Amino acid sequence: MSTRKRFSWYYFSSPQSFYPLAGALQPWCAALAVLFCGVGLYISFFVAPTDATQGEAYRIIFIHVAAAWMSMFLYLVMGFWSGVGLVLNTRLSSMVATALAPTGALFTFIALWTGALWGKPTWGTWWVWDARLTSELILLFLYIGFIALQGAIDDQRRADKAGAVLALVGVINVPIIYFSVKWWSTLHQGASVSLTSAPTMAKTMLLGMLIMALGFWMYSIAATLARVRCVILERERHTDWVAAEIDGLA
Amino acid sequence: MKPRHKRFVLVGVGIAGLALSATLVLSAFQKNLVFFYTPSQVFAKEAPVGKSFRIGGLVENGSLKREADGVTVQFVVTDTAKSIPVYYRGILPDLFKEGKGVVTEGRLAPDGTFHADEVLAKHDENYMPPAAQEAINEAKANTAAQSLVMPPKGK
Amino acid sequence: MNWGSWQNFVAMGGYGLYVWGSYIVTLVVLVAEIVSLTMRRRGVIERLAKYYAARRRNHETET
Amino acid sequence: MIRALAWVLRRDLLLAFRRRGDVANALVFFVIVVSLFPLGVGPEANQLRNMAPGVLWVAALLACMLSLARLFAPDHQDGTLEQMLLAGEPLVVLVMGKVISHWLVSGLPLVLIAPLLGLQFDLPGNALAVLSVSLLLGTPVLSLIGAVGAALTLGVRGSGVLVALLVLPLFVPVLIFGAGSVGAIVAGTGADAHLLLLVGFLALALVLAPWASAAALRIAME
Repeated sequence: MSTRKRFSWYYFSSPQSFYPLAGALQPWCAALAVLFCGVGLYISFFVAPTDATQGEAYRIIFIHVAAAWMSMFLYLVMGFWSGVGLVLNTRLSSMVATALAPTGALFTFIALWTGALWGKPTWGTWWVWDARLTSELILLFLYIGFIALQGAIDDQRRADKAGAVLALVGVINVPIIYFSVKWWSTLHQGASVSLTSAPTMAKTMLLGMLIMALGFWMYSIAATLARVRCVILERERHTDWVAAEIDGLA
Repeated sequence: MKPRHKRFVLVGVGIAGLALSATLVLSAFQKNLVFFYTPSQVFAKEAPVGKSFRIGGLVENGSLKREADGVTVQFVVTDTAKSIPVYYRGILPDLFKEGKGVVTEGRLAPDGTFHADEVLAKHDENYMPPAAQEAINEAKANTAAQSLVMPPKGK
Repeated sequence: MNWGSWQNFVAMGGYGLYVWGSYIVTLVVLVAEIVSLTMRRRGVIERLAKYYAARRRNHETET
Repeated sequence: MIRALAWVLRRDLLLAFRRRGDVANALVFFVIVVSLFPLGVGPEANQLRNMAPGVLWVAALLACMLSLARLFAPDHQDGTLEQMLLAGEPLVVLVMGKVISHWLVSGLPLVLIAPLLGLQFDLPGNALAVLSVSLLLGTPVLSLIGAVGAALTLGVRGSGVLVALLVLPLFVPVLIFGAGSVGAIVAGTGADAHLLLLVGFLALALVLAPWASAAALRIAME
């Protein structure tokens, strides 16, 4: 057995070799998610100080912002893997895109829900039709459309590709969400954290938010890996290795 | 035309279209596509007439008054250049404070006052503990006081 | 941050409904996803095991 | 390339002319939906004027969506689409031809009749003009985006509901700025920014949508 086998990305682009890799990574990501979310929650409630203007209501920020980031980021990742699947015709990329969609939709829902619960005590309304909120709602519809379209098509290859086209068309919405608070005058406040300027938050608050975001990130990876493993088993059921795998489990 | 040329033409048309679209969209953003109007815009007659719309700005310090009936409030929205008096019957959001941001929806009366149906607080993206806020306020007050005492040179 | 008492912590300065409403729903949604993923995996394994068993039986009757 | 475009256009228009009933349906739908609102809401002129842009635009959106089923499906069923794929002309061009004919048949009539319906809502003259212009700029975008949705759901079960789910969220910007332009002119704030944006959307959709539709068609025909 050669120990000097070169690491190859192509090796892991086959579902058969990715399946055990995903299985090995998933518990670690789950553990990190628990760890980061735990630390994040501790900072959110016991370290971060009360906000000067919003009092305790601002503590929603720790999940709201993290969930909103994930909702946009997961869509971009989904669009990326959809594109790769469409162009290079790699089955695994399409499976990853399929596996990302439900988690992305969940985080979009969480962002909208926590946003409503944050908006009521601070702005004085659950919902307004400003650019940020509207475009985030469209993002949720795009996720649902992607899932519904893939669910409606029986032919797997076609479902993958049709979903990919939809995902790529919808990518245009992500920069609109992100920049909406700059382009329009919205009720929604601007970004507290950006690449171009210093964050406008107290250090401990920022730390709590970033760690929560890391936790959600790890959670998303773990959930996606778990889902992609189910998808691989379902779609590769005609192969011998899946048969052997199931025999080993059952 | 050869297929290669056809593709070339199509890609060229595509790039030109994208450029055109980007120019148009960006130039549209220069104009007023807004969720709310500032008092200056209202004075410049850019705001809708005979229709309810939103104005946004800061609540002027010391302008908040409650009428005798206890539910009608009166305050002034300002963008530091112009200001508009606002009347509102109802409950104000918790974050509504003098000197803070506000977005309010209603109609402009002929006498130039604004009759609001809804008042929303607009907060900024700054989050900090009360102590830090006080320090900033103090610093601002100090610089303001200094600029009062010592006018800038060259004037 | 010291809340002093359990009541203060739950009350969240009067915003308890909103803050806990956000956190609890988030938790419920994420837990629901985890449960559905676990069930999906179990379901897939069960279904495929049956599928392979049936296939094997067919093979045996054929040969 | 131009010849292929003209051929598709001619053929589709001819087919549409033969099936006049289908074409009229979308238009009648538009007229009826728009006319129902004054009946349902009451005849108060001020209120009607305020809701007119939204009502007209939403009705146009729905009418356009209804006619999407006719865009590719008949040609898919009788095999013409397959022939077109093999024809050697770029598929994008053929898609463009079909989209243009779809717009001529289902979008343009709406644009022409909308000012008349606007009168029901007591819209002033300049608002009627902006309404026509905004629909003229916006309905082609609807046809272009709709083509992507129609191609994606070609021959899929429950495609009618699915196409609405896919396409309506993407229609939202057109709806906002289309209706916004009329609302702005009614309110006296000038509609040029809205109309500029609509032109921008049109240019963007002209560039991207035919490619996406062509890709989706190829996928559907595989």
